[in-house]
Amino acid sequence: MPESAVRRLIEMFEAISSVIEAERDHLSELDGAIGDADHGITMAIGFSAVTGELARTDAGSAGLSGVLTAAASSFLNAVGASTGPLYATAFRRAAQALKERDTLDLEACSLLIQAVASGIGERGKGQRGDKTMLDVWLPAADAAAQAVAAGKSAAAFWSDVTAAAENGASATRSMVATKGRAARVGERSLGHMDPGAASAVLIIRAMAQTLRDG
Amino acid sequence: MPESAVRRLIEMFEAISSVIEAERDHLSELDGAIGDADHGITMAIGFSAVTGELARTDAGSAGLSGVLTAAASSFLNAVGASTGPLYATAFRRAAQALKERDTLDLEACSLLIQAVASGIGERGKGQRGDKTMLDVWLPAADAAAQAVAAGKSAAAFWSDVTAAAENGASATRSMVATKGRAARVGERSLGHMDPGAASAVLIIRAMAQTLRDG
Amino acid sequence: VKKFLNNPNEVVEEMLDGVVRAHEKYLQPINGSHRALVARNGPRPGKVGLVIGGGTGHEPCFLGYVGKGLADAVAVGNIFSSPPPDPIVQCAEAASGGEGVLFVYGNYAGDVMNFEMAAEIAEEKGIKVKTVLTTDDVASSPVEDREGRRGVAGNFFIFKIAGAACDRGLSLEACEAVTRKANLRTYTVGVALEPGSMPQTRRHNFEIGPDDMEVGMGIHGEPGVTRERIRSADEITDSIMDRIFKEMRTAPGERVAVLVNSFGATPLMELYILFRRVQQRLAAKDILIEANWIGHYCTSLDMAGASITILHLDQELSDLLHHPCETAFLKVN
Amino acid sequence: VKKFLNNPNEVVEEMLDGVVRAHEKYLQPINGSHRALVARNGPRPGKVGLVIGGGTGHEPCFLGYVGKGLADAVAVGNIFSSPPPDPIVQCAEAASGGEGVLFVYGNYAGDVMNFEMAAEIAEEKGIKVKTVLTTDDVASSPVEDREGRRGVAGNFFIFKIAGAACDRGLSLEACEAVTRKANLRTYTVGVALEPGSMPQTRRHNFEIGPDDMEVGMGIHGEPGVTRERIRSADEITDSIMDRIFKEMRTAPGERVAVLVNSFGATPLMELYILFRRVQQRLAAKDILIEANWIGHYCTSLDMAGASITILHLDQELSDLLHHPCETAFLKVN
Ligand SMILES: Nc1ncnc2c1ncn2[C@@H]1O[C@H](COP(=O)(O)OP(=O)(O)O)[C@@H](O)[C@H]1O
Ligand SMILES: Nc1ncnc2c1ncn2[C@@H]1O[C@H](COP(=O)(O)OP(=O)(O)O)[C@@H](O)[C@H]1O
Ligand SMILES: [Mg+2]
Ligand SMILES: [Mg+2]
Ligand SMILES: [Mg+2]
Ligand SMILES: [Mg+2]
Repeated sequence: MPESAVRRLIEMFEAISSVIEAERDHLSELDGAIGDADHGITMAIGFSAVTGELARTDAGSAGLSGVLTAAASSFLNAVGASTGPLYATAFRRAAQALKERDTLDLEACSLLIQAVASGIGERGKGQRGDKTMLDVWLPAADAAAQAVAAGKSAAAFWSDVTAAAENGASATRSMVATKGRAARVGERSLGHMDPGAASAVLIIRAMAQTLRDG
Repeated sequence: MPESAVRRLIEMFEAISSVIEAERDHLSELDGAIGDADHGITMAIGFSAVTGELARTDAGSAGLSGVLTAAASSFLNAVGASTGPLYATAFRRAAQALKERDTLDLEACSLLIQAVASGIGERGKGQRGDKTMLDVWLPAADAAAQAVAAGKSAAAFWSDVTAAAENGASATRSMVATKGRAARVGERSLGHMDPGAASAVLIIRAMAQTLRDG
Repeated sequence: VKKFLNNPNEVVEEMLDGVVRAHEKYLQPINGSHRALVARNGPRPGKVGLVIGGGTGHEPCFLGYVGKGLADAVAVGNIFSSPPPDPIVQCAEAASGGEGVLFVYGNYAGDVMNFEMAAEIAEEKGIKVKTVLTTDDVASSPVEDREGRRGVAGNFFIFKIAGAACDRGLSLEACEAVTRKANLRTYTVGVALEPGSMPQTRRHNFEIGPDDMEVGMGIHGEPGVTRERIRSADEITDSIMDRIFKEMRTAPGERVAVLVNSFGATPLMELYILFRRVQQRLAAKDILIEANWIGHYCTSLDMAGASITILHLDQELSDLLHHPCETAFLKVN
Repeated sequence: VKKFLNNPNEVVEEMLDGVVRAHEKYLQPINGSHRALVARNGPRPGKVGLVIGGGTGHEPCFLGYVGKGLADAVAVGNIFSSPPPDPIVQCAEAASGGEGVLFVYGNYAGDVMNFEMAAEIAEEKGIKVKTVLTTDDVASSPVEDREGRRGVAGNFFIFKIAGAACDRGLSLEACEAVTRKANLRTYTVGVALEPGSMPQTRRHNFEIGPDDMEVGMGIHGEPGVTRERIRSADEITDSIMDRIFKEMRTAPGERVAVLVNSFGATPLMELYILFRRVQQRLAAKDILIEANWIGHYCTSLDMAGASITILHLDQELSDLLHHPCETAFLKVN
């Protein structure tokens, strides 16, 4: 059922967009403490552009890869900022990873998450412990790979991935930022959760909710 | 004792300066409600310039009229604003009125107050009921003239003058401003005491306090 | 309210010390006083001298408009207070080139009294003085009382026209006449969102409720004429433009100059949003904006708010508006 | 926090609509987009093109510096957000005169990623691109990490030098080299007294205690490097100048240019008080201020605060600084 997988992916982006919109001010507040207070605004603009673009996309002909490519460029063009190149690269890598696929089984979901993580890492030249969204995406990608290797159920897969993401975000509280704007605040970033990590958790939760029932 | 009358006049300006300084913020607040919030600042600057100038004045050679002339020009040059020309003209008229005098008996005090009132009226082209400092100075001048005509004691003279001044200031609350900045506020000036009226009362009280015991 | 200050009572002196150092290219103290400043390249024999002035707290008004082609001298008062006659007289003497001196300043009781005293003294010294009071604040008085209105940000245009007329060598009477015309064709309405505060008190000069705005605001933090619920930028601009259109008699195809002015704390971003609507409203009447200025031109300390000024041009005013000038805050070439 | 706004989500579009209408004399949209603007009288064959850009909320940065003799094109992002690669590429194409294009922008992760992606695409299209990141914010990183610093109000000087070099017909390499030198000789420190607020939230972006100030403030409302008790204007200026003198190697008799910049809500009055002390400190070291700018040049929405920038001149930089330019917010002639 390739077309329904594509629809599911579009629904995923809609779910992401609505949770980000709902948490917009909270994310901006997190950014206000250690950055420039725009993260919620930026992410909301980006995912609203993505869903707007996908609403015009023909689910039949696009394919998973086509949807992710469209998401990448609409997010980037609406947003710029740090998150634009990071998530645009992430979605482009995901489009490549799913090029040959037409279902969103757990293996595909795992590849998707891993591609996002490696795309962000590549574009931002970051690593774990930098106090960024990578501190969510990297552990989530590891958890996904392990869950697939262990042959876990969809429910277990998503609960592992979500737990890893949440733990990762919490851990950013005790990190000193070294990337992005928060790096200039130095040790004063201690105690604050990274806003990009917080939004990454929201994204992963929305993914779990829409992709869980494969 | 001409020299002691001159000293008394200088003390009067010192007393005025210190009460205005003490009430500076209050006067500015009154002005803030219906004007531009600077009346306390302006009056404080003006009388501090006057006392600074008078401290350099030789009480022996200046005479009452010389002191008032010096007060007029130092007030004007330090202040500008509305109050500068008004009080400078007032003190110049007072200097003329006291030109032939060397004591501050009640008659001289009455002339002084009347000259101030007419100087302000002349310069500002105002009248009673305009909701300005004239609503204090004009009734005070009338009270002074009547008290002298009735042969009242110094204590009665000053208590009449002060009461007339205070009543005049209170009455400005129920007037609609027609002169100065407050005029633009129109009926919204209702209920607020005019700042120039309030400072005029302070001046008259300081005069009473220093000149009462002749 | 926090400010960059040393001794709050010295704020005007210290500011002027900075001004004189910063802008020595354009202006210099008269007889060593910072309260009377003359353009380095302004007054010349045979030219009418232009003297402007007023209180401080409106920067870059008034001292930013002194220089070649604009004002020849500026008298500087305390915050929101007219300068006394003395520095005004000094300005008149420094600006005089033998053809008389034009005084242009905002219509406030204090300024009128001080400038009139100064004019008398200058006349006694043999300098012919003519005066134009600026009265562009539409909201400050009904149209029947046009001469009773305040002068606000429209000063910017009126000074510019007066300076150009003087620089072109017009007679004192001609300079006065065209300046008077510019004033009559200049319309301003201001809106304040938050009060400013005096350096000496560092408290708000008045209060505006959290959902309110003050319409018809002057440039001294004086309360405006009405207090209204805050509305959208376009609605505010519409009500300002409606007031202006009620008085300004323009025909389709005519031209105006526009000034969108911040009172201090309001940033350019918002001014552009206001300008956008001003342009739409004028375009709908087929009125062309020949020139515009958007920014901090006549402020009221750190008040949040803005004013919109329209100068209704004719050929003469347009020529004079484009006449070159070179001052610290306005360069036209 | 009250603002002049319509739809808070449309604030950038509406502002740009106003900008394009107001400044059509200087700039025009590329392919109809308001996110990529080209100077009307900028790019020409044989000249290196100068492309600048960044987020909005800093007005008049960056779009106010587009015009003859300064930047050829500007890419415009959302508030405090780098523009995406697309408009930057459009700017590169519009600015290109066949001799290559110079990108100059502030050193922020977002800007770096987007401009680098754009540079790759432009190179693929056959346009040679060189990049200079501005890093003038002394307080943002220790001197050993000079390249890690942010670019702040010093942009003003660095753009000016780059624009003059391009306008004089220097090669791409020579333009890059002198711009890099200008950046290395530009030193800025900012202090915030009150936070700004986003139009979308209309709440303070962060908080500063009633007796505190934030030293080393950037231009995005990011918290600075230290929070200190507020002090007098002279003490604040002294500590800024001390930081700058620690790095700037000037000899007596040398010359500098000075920028005292408001972050938004701080009025000119206070800037002059800061300038006064800057001039005193420089004079004490026998350093001459060859040129100065005081006002709103690189803001952070409506934040209260100011920055001081010193450009340490040499003969080449001085020549280029005085090279004529004509833009909406900077005219040199
Ligand atoms: N180099 C990087 N690698 C990964 N994530 C990054 C990097 N730089 C910044 N980020 C993430 O971006 C988030 C900030 O995004 P946002 O506020 O939207 O952009 P900006 O920093 O341009 O204002 C940070 O919280 C962090 O998680
Ligand atoms: N024409 C006038 N005649 C008499 N008093 C006046 C006149 N105009 C103004 N005033 C007085 O001046 C006061 C305001 O003085 P001040 O605030 O010092 O000057 P400014 O109005 O220039 O700010 C008013 O409260 C009023 O009493
Ligand atoms: Mg951010
Ligand atoms: Mg007043
Ligand atoms: Mg006043
Ligand atoms: Mg940002």
